[in-house]
Amino acid sequence: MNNSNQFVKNSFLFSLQRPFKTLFLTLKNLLPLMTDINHLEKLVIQVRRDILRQVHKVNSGHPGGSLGCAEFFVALYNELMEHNSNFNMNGKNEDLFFLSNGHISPVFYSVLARSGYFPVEELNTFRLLNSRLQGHPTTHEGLPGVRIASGSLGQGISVAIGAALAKKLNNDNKIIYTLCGDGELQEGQNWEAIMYAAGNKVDNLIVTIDYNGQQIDGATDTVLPLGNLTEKFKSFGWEVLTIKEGNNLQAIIKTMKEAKSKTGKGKPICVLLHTVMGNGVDFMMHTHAWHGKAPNDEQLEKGLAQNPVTLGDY
Amino acid sequence: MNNSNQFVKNSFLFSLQRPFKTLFLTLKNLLPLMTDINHLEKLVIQVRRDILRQVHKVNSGHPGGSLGCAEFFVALYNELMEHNSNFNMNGKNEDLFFLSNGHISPVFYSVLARSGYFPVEELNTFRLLNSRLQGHPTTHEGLPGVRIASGSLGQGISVAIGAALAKKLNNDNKIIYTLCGDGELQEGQNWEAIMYAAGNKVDNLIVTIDYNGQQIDGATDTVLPLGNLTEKFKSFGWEVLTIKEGNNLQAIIKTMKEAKSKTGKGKPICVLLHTVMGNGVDFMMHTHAWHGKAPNDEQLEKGLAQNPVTLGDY
Amino acid sequence: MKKYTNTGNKDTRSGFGAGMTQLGKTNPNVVALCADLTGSLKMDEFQANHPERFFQIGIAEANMMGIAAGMTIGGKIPFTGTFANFSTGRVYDQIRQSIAYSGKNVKICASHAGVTLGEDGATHQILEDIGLMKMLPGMTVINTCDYNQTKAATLAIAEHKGPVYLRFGRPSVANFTPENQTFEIGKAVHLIEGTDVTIVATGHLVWEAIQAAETLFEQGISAEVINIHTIKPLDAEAILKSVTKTGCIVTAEEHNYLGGLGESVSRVLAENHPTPQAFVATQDTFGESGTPAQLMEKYGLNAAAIVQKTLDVLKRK
Amino acid sequence: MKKYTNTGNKDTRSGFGAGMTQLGKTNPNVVALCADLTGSLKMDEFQANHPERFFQIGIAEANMMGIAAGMTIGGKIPFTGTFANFSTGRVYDQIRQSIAYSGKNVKICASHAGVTLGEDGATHQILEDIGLMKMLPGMTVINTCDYNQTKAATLAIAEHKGPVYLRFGRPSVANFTPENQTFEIGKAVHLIEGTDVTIVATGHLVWEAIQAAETLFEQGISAEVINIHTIKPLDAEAILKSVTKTGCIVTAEEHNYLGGLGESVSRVLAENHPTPQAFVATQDTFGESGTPAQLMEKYGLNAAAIVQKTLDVLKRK
Ligand SMILES: Cc1ncc(C[n+]2csc(CCOP(=O)(O)OP(=O)(O)O)c2C)c(N)n1
Ligand SMILES: Cc1ncc(C[n+]2csc(CCOP(=O)(O)OP(=O)(O)O)c2C)c(N)n1
Ligand SMILES: [Mg+2]
Ligand SMILES: [Mg+2]
Repeated sequence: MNNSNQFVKNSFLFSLQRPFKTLFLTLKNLLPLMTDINHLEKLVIQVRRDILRQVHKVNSGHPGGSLGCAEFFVALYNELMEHNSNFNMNGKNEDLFFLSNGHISPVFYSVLARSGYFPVEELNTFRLLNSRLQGHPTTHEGLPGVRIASGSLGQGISVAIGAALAKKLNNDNKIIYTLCGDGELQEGQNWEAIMYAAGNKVDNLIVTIDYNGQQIDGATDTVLPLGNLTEKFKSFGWEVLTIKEGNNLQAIIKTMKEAKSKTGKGKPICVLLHTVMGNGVDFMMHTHAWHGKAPNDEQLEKGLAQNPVTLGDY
Repeated sequence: MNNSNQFVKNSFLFSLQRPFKTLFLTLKNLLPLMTDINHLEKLVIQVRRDILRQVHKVNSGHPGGSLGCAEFFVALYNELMEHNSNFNMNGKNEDLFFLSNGHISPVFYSVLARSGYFPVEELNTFRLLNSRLQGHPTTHEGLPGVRIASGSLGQGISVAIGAALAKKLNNDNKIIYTLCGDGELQEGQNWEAIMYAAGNKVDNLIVTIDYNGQQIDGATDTVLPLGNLTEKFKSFGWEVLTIKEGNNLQAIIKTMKEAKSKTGKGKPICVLLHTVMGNGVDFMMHTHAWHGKAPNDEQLEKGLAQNPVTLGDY
Repeated sequence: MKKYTNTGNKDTRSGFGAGMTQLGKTNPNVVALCADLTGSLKMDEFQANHPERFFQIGIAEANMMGIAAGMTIGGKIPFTGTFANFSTGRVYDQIRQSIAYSGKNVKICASHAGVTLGEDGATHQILEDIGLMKMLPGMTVINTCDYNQTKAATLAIAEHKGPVYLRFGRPSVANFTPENQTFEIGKAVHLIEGTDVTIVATGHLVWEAIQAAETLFEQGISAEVINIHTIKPLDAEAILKSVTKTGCIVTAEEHNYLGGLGESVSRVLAENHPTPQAFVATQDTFGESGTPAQLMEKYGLNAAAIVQKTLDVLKRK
Repeated sequence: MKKYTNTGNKDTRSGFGAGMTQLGKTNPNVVALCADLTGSLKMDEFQANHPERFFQIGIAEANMMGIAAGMTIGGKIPFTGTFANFSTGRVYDQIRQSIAYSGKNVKICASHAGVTLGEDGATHQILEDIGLMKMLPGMTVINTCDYNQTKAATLAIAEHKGPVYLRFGRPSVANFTPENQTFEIGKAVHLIEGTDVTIVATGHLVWEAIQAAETLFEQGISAEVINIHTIKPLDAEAILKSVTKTGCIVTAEEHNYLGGLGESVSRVLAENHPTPQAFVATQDTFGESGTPAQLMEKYGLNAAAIVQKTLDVLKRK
């Protein structure tokens, strides 16, 4: 099925002539406006700085996957989700997000803080004793914005399905988003969840895969090849969309909105987000080496210099 | 991919004219000879009797899946596997079989006994205290022919892969067979194994799925639809063959031999065996009702009458 | 000595089913999840009455635990149902992270615990689930003794906020506790007063302990019998009070002697009041096929075994 | 009092890695499996030397356990490597059925056990794995205390026929046991003779126990220190012999006090020789992020905690 056709069919643009159609579509998908995009791009840089500074300070944590998903998180919390930063665990009548690959907590914490869930200064406590910002996200210390603990891989999609089912029971028509690592898909529980969601038409669910092609021991292709993920999800009965430029804010926003427009149609939705691990810090890019390694002082400076101050460090 | 075309392509018959081709193929696949097939068909009936009598005696056990797989087991142990009924755990230089859906132990026990692994009379001890014939097969009591415990679903393909890898390390070019339930495929561990086997070219492995469309709570389509299994296995990088008539000895033998001919070519092989649950006992057929229920005296008589004595009851 | 009457054999899992049926009517937030064992878990009535609140997960217990955790977000009270083995060992890490550590209000309801599931044999007969669940911080662990108590516990855990493991079984056993009782989580039930020995039992062993006490009474031994339906939080006070009086104790459970109620009691004693103890439990072996009664006898889990262990421990007083 | 010298801090997991390297050379049947944590488990050298005997399974621990079980059929001796949480809780049912009940010769080797894995936090800090594994019939459970002992244990378990759980950790800690020692499974190691109190410790807590004994000695208290590297089979004889002399005991482990070594010792005492016991262990809480030293202090798992608990238990003698 051709997704962009699908999209057009569902819009009033379907009846317009081709040239107009293209123009309108472009405009429609150019949302948010240029000024907003500028702001979001600055925010991405700030989030990168937050990631680098968090992991550097405690000499531990996972910068690679975090950097690769900075644009996604910024788009999610600023453009895509209808959410309430006045945190309430049950999250009725708002979109919810679940992070399955909990090790990329630095990007999650940065974006939550900068979305008003908790003071930005608290990023200073990342991975320290008695902190709410645990190595992997948890509800245990009451950090606003987190609804489930993660870290042990493979559990997030199931939890997201549960939340999606509860929304349906509550006649709450908001959406559940979740992010999952590509290596993480090697865990069988994901496939249980993937089979269940299709079989039970959990169509208020958008699962994004951080498709960076890397995991701890190397490229997924050398560790355990994932093969054709599009075919896999399709054969399990999912709607599949791809974001080739997973580090491009506009591309993310456009396709995620398309994904949203496909909710409620009887199928769960998977978005394959092609990201670059370590994106935005040249020496960290395209390698698994920085999956779970912190930069030293010099490397931090270099990374920060490549991402000069924008909105104010904590 | 069309499997039978594939088969032809790999054979010298490819160059022959159409009519000859058909004839040759038929002859080739008519093995074993008619007399053998007659014997095997009698054996199938005997195995059905063994199944019914085992579960009836202890008023427990799983006749439905067992009956559905009687032809498969008979073919496997009598025509397909190169095996040694002088049991040795390591099974070097012989084909090995692993039963993942351990609840169909009655058919396994019957065929093992009638292949000489242990005295047929021992079928009398099925599910009794101190028996080697446990409710689910186990190595724990030392029953010859069993190499792994099963019963908790979803573990057999992984074990089979391990045995297949060991064979490769030992330069042993025999084959690993395994049988898995269709409902069982809902367990995520299977998909871990399925991904692994393709990614690591475990091509000395033939996994058969007992595709009866039934599980405990009803049809798989109502419990949790499996969707298109062929597409699923293919999207995971497997070679897939289908036996539409999974209760037809000749069909089983033909396609399983074809499956064998496809080993050693870089891909693990899946055979979708379309069986009828409860096959051979009319009131047990096509329903999940007899998944795990034993016949009463009257039902036993009826079932046995439909499968009159052939080779001698224990 | 106080006597108890068996009002008719019933299976504890049917008590769970009856509890679910009632909860379906009284608590709209209760949802039920099952992994292809609806009939075995006696959840069919709930399913029939409330199809929209019943979730058939298929044979995917890990996914079931995750879904249950997620449903609490939105205010649901999920009750998961499958066999005890697949409710615990199969999904330990999922329970650990998505339910216990995340503090989710999930009720893990487990049938066919122990050897008394009978003929299916060892792969299904978990004898470690009490130990598994008791080690999880924040988890409440309950093992009920009969139909009435199981029904009462099912109702009670819906009111309790936090994760609960509720363990029950397959066979028909004596039903002797009061109908429509109130179930108090964490509060031991004194069944029989005695002075010579304390017998604390849980689950199917409670009725056996009562039988044992009667036999012992005939032999002139006064046994105090306590039903420890809640293994965690453990009613240490009740146990200590009793052993202070009796001076020795027998623990009885359908579980491995390693890791279960018995060791928890040993710990309480060693920390507070060192006391001779004997263990009625399986002796670190797997189970096997057989009838429930045969297995209880072979694995030393019946009244006779309790009597024997009591005589042993009395010698060590 | 016997003194022990730290010959330089090292991580126990590197002892495992060194053992694997040696086994790679000496035992052609040894194969290694890892679930995307080769570096963390220090299996890279084995992988580099014997790529054909190294199996990268990917992030699929359940599959890894099943594959390991299958490889024993054909005479291999599989060593699986991943974090302790994913070596046990994640795959309990797979270990139970395909390895323990099936009696397969698999060595489950687990790093990053306990809170000392540090900053990753509670989801990774399993404090229940000793309990999980000890409940499985036929399983041998070992928790080594330093680099040298871990290396020796790695070599020893290859010679032992049957399933083994070998637990070690991430941080650099004192290396004080002899180089090239022989490791005797199931045989407690008497480190320090004493008369006032018995301290049995396992894993990272052994060095802390030695430090504690020195402090206690200065206070005029003579502590006997025993390294219980094997939790199962437990050297009950050694423990009983010691408490018969000292009259009280402290158990020390990087584990929940529920279900671990402590409770196993309580059981042995209650069954044979009731004795006051104090528990150095986590108090039924999850861990959290922090440095190993901070966490050992906060969760009461260091020499100071052992000293404190010893003083407590002495009062109860
Ligand atoms: C169940 C489980 N097994 C293993 C790990 C250790 N682990 C943490 S992250 C990771 C790699 C994950 O790969 P991917 O999902 O691709 O994330 P990325 O490296 O791209 O951030 C592994 C193996 C874990 N956290 N949980
Ligand atoms: C892990 C696990 N979960 C649940 C069960 C209970 N159970 C036994 S057989 C079965 C149904 C299996 O369906 P299928 O594989 O299709 O076998 P069939 O009913 O066709 O024989 C279930 C749920 C089990 N044995 N193991
Ligand atoms: Mg990745
Ligand atoms: Mg089926």
